[in-house]
Amino acid sequence: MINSGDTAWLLVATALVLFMTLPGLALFYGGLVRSRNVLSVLMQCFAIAAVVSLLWMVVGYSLVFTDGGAAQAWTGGLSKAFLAGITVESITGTVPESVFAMFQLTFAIITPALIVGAFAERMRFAAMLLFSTLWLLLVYVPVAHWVWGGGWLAQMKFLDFAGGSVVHINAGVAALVAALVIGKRRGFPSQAMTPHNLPAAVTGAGMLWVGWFGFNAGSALAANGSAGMAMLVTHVAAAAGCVAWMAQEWLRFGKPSVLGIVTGMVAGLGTITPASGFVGPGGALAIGLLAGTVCFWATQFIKRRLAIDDSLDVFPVHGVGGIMGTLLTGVFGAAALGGIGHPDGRTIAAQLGVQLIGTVATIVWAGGMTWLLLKVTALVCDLRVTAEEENEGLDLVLHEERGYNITS
Amino acid sequence: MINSGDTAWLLVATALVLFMTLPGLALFYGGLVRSRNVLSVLMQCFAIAAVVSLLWMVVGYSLVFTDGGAAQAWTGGLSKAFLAGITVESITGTVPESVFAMFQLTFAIITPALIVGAFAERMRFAAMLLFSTLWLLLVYVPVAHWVWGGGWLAQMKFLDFAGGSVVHINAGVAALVAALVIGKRRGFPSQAMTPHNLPAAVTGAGMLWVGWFGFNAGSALAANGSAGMAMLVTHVAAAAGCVAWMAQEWLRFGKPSVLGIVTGMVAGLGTITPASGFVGPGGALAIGLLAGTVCFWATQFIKRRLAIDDSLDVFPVHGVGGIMGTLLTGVFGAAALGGIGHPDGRTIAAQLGVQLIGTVATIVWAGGMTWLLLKVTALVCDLRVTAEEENEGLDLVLHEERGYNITS
Amino acid sequence: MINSGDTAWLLVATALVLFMTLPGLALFYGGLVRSRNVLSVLMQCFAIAAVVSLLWMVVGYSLVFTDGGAAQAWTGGLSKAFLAGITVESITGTVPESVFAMFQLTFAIITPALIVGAFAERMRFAAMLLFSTLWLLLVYVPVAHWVWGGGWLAQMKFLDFAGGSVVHINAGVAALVAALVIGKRRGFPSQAMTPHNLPAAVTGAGMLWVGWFGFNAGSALAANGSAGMAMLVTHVAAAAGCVAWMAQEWLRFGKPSVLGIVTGMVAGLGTITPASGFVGPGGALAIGLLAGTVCFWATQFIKRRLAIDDSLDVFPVHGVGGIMGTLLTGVFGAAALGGIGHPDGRTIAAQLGVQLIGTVATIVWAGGMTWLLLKVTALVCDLRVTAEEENEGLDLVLHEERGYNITS
Amino acid sequence: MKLITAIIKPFRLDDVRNALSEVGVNGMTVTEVKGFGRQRGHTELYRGAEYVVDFLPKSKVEVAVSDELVERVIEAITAAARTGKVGDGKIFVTDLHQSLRIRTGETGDNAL
Amino acid sequence: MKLITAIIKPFRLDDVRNALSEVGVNGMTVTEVKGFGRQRGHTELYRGAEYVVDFLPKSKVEVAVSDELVERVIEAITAAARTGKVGDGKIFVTDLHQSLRIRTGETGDNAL
Amino acid sequence: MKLITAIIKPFRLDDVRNALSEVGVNGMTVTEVKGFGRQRGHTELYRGAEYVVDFLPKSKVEVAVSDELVERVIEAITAAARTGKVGDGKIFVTDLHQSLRIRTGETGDNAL
Ligand SMILES: Nc1ncnc2c1ncn2[C@@H]1O[C@H](COP(=O)(O)OP(=O)(O)O)[C@@H](O)[C@H]1O
Ligand SMILES: Nc1ncnc2c1ncn2[C@@H]1O[C@H](COP(=O)(O)OP(=O)(O)O)[C@@H](O)[C@H]1O
Ligand SMILES: Nc1ncnc2c1ncn2[C@@H]1O[C@H](COP(=O)(O)OP(=O)(O)O)[C@@H](O)[C@H]1O
Repeated sequence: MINSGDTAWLLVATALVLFMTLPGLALFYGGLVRSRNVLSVLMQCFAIAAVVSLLWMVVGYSLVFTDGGAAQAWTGGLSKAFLAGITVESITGTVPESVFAMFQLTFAIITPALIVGAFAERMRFAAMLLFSTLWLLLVYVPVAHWVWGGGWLAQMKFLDFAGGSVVHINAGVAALVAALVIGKRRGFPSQAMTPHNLPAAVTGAGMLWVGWFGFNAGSALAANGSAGMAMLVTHVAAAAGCVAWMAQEWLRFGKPSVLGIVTGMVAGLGTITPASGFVGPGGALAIGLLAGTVCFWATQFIKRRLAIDDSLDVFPVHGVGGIMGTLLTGVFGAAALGGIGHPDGRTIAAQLGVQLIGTVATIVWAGGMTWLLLKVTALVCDLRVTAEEENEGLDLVLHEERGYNITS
Repeated sequence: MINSGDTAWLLVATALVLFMTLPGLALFYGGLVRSRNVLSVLMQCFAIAAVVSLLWMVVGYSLVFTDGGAAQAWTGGLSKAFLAGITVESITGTVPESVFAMFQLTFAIITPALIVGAFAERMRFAAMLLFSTLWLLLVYVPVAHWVWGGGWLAQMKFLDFAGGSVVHINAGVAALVAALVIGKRRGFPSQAMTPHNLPAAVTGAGMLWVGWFGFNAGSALAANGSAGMAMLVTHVAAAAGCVAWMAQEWLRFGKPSVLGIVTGMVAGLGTITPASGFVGPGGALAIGLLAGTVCFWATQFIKRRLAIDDSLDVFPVHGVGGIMGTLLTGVFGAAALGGIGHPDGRTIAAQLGVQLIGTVATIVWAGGMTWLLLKVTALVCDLRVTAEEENEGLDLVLHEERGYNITS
Repeated sequence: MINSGDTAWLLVATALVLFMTLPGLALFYGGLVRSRNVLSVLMQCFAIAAVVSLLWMVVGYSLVFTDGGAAQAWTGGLSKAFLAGITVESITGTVPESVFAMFQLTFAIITPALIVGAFAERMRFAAMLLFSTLWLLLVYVPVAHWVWGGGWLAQMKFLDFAGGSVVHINAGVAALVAALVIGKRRGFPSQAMTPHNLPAAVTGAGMLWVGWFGFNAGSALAANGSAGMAMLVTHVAAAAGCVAWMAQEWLRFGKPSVLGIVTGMVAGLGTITPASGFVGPGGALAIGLLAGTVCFWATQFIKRRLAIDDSLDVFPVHGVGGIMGTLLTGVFGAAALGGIGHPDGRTIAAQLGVQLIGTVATIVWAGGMTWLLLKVTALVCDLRVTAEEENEGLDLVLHEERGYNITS
Repeated sequence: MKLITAIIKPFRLDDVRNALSEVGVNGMTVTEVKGFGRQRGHTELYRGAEYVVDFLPKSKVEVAVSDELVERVIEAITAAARTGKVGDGKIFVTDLHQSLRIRTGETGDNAL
Repeated sequence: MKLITAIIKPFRLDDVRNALSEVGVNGMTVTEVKGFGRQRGHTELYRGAEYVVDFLPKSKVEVAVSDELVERVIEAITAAARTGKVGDGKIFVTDLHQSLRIRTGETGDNAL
Repeated sequence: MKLITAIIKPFRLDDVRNALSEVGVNGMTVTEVKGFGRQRGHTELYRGAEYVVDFLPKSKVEVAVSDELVERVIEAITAAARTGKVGDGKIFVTDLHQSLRIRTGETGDNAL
């Protein structure tokens, strides 16, 4: 039966997660690029939101959440393609199925949108659109099925409350591969590529924090104690991520920065995501502090040492955070450490093993498929703009618009 | 009896719809004008929100939602003027009456705020305020009563779930008339009038998308399957509107633009609004695709062919979308087409007839009254600023402020 | 037992109040300073959010909301330090305790963040962080305990629904003292210090309006008639505050401004806060009109007459509004004036006496302690940057970042 | 060659550009500047704090022309920029020692 | 007539304007520019990526004056703009061939 | 002394600055300007309304140099700014009557 309180919460959580992408992530990413590319980033986020929504309706939802019969371990079926059979009366758990499908859709939107940060300022729009379509269907959809749709990882009781693997590892690893395949921006890393509008980026970051309550606490699919605790631990991890990253900057560079503190926040949020329904406040504190510290060093390493131009640091923040969080779920989810306890009374070691399997599987699948899909896309159209177009900026070249026209 | 889940949802839906206007619409519109007029647009949105709220309290709510006795077909009564009798205990359906009154108020705010787009960059603030006051009382309030307050259209079982006629046709037609009466901006259409801050406009657009869930799914007045389905179809139509507009631009101009995609989104959202509680996902897809396509061409026609300076394209998007959506409700609401079925088992043709009557009535009333009220306003004060003031910009001339003071 | 509707609402209310600070208040304040200091303001808001969250977890929640035993009149105890004992099952009223603790935390975040407006553009970040930490523990926490945690003011049935004293008087008085101790910005008041980005400030203001529904209606801790009425009166007071401030500007300066109207809104919202669960729409109208008028004159007086550089007018808006609202709660809360009636059938005069005691106590405590804590902070590190650093701007000097890098 | 610098009201820029095209000038460089002069600035009001802003937005148009064009260019600018109100701006003329087109290396009048 | 161009620190602009008024100059044109010179730029840090920004914000003040005023104007600017720290800026003087007030058509010193 | 003014494509600014350093120039002032010339502007499309933007973003580099450096500076700028495509920009040279370093009061070549 429908519970109106649970339904109210899931309606709102859906709005909150969409809000994370539009305008949250769009602003966060848009503010960090140079002003001549700001619209291209916003456009990518909007177009992904639109196209993924239609794909979800057509096959995505069905392939993730219906029974795949013999192939169930690997994929769902097509019985609900075009949302067939979903009516005003359909119910999932205690909420209307329409709301469940919508809530899940918002996760399918934000995941490819996160990858945008890796190839910002140089990828062609058409290639981006084709790649994102393929990626959604061949990376997001299967992994979501494995973990949340009753697939093989679900059968192993792999724990991922709100998308550590499905969203963050997936997007993070894809970002790393995309950065490598598409290549560096002209001038990277010697030339300064400063964020053109940090207040916009910080605004987007604030929206991410708020929206993440829908992401994690919404994943309880009910307005209950589990949702409440998920919100609390999410918040604690975000705050701890802020403080840890700020501390690293203060120690290492002598000055903390606002871009640093919000990046620490995102690291904390991404890392707590898989654990958010399983751990207690103490575990969240540990996870957040680790997230802020480790992701800080991962960013330094990828950007400065390896000089990989994952432009907005998607892998070191989401990828590394997602991996770490998925593994730590196996640790802090244990009742002894303040968590709700592992399934089937498993030990930490046992659960950690399962978590490791899921983590590796996601990394391998996302990494390999992303590489393949980019190569396929490159057969159809150029992946990146020409050097001269890059100089002129994607906004004018690809969209014939300019972001700002501010005169005094 | 009060249902806490329904109440929770309606409290939030109210916040979401207010969010659509402040800051959503304000940013969307504000970003699209030239920088010397940005504050004037924000000011208009804020002042409308404030003044309409007080008008609603004083007579608006009562005139729409109480029984008008003998005149009930045309207008409500005054028994709840000043919200008399609304206490902590008052209930409407399953929610506190205070919440119902607030939810409805947010619709009364956004409707005149939408019109602002038509006369942006030239109307005097005082005239705008007087006109909006009159318009709220003499256009919005009666039409809302006809449709939602038990008036003659409601008695005919005219279907408008969330405001296709009350909000969008009303505002769209008023915008067209206002653009004609007040006249073009100096230099239109020969001179470039480029949006001064597209990232702000896109941010506002993202907020509109999210807020629209409150608008449409909130109109179910409960957290149930109807609300869930309304959210789902709203989202599908928005996404389809994006894709359709983008496709048109790509085909016609060779490049899709971010302003285009968000305009398609608004078109999809405006068009699904009247239908959102009645149609299924398939109907929503059709409605969204039509919205993006037809509103695109309507915009080209009004702006380029007719050279009417409805500055931010309120009529071609909201007016045309509202008309189309109100009519299509009569089509896709049919059970055979995946809808919930028309009232009294009516055929599509029969319901379409009713929808047509409501549409025409709204167009005629909104069009005629808007013309009249602008003429009345013009007797009291100048409608627009002088040519020189237009050059200098409304922000300084009317408000003695400047939007930006950004130095490096 | 947990009520899912109440829980849904409180989960959302929590998100809304966090949204008020991040990005709401951050944008509101950030837009009002000069562009070379915008990041410093955003940084302060983010850092306060992060640090206060951890403090709240460690001792804050416990000190406010647990029983202090013999010292209960003055302070709570430490039994829930580190949120000890809060599990998925813990309940407060009809909601999970995790949600209650989170909701209250968002109030603890915004209160010190409000003070930032007083010392913007000159305070050192390290000093700000130390001061905010001390202030939270020694001003916010005890006063919150007195009023909401069963302390001496609660025992007197002092009425403060959502934080007139705990939040607004506290922050306002602290702001005034901080402005006096830290001193004026170089060049104040002779030199123009114009807001660098009013559209951003207005965007933040819109978010504050929307978020305030969570603040006030959330304080009902349930999705019921009390929450509904709190939302309604909150909205009416905001609208009335807008109109009153606008009218004052129009009369006095000949032109209303957008900064004026949004300041009136904040004044209305701050002033209704303590009263929001007790008064009716009529009382809210009176309170809002008074707020807009009195706070307008207070601002003129403090800034122009006294030439105190409370940079973003925290005291005249929040302090004066909070004082006025706390007192007026004793008036318009009376059943005779449309309120829900005073506790124990008290007369207006009797309740007004209690309200006065609470007001004076908060002013004295916040004023004295703020002074002391700033002096203590000054022993540890410089409170403000050097004159030369002030010229260069806090963003570069303290954070090595620049807000904008917008080229055409 | 001469460098002609005109400080004009921003909304006259399009008119000036057209007028210059008509007298055969095909290039110019424009800078947004702030002007201080006889024209009164405006007042800005922020929560009652009143600031007189003396600096007004102006556009600076720079055109390098051959000596024989100087008079015609000055006339064209004057006609296009004049509103008759205070603040219409100034024209300054300086000698140009040399000019060069970067792309081709052409110098003198050919570079313009 | 001479055109005096001063590159100064932005926060000294108000002082310079006042100083110029005192010596009887009633008009000037100001441009926000970026200066590169002996003064060290600052470092900016974005997620650990370190950029040295060599260009510093400066204000360029242009004043056209009659020949007899030149010395007084230079002195006034120098006094008002000097902080004694590196980066205080430069003053450049060029010959002004002609000047004209658009509104009235006045030329020469009368145009200033 | 001469004042050399170069209008260049913005993304060449870093190259030009480096080239100038190499020939021994230690100071310059840069302004963001809009240029109109032979180079075709771009089209912008807003909901189907098509605007041709004739003004293109350019950077104006101003360098005051002693007379003997002029040729070398011109060559350095030309080499660094040239892409060979239309719109590469111009170099203008004017006489500098006087120059002064505000901080020290030094004048002439010493001020540069
Ligand atoms: N002596 C001057 N040197 C440089 N620029 C000047 C001078 N006098 C005026 N200007 C510029 O010309 C603009 C117009 O001058 P103003 O005195 O206001 O009006 P008008 O040109 O009608 O006399 C000023 O805003 C300023 O930019
Ligand atoms: N040769 C030059 N040509 C043009 N502008 C210069 C030159 N040298 C310096 N400047 C300008 O003067 C400013 C100050 O110069 P700098 O060398 O930093 O300090 P100082 O003037 O104290 O010697 C620079 O930022 C630049 O804008
Ligand atoms: N006569 C001129 N006076 C001043 N600036 C000019 C002139 N002609 C061109 N410019 C500047 O030089 C830039 C490049 O000129 P353009 O004609 O487009 O290409 P090119 O330099 O290759 O011939 C222009 O954008 C403009 O800023």
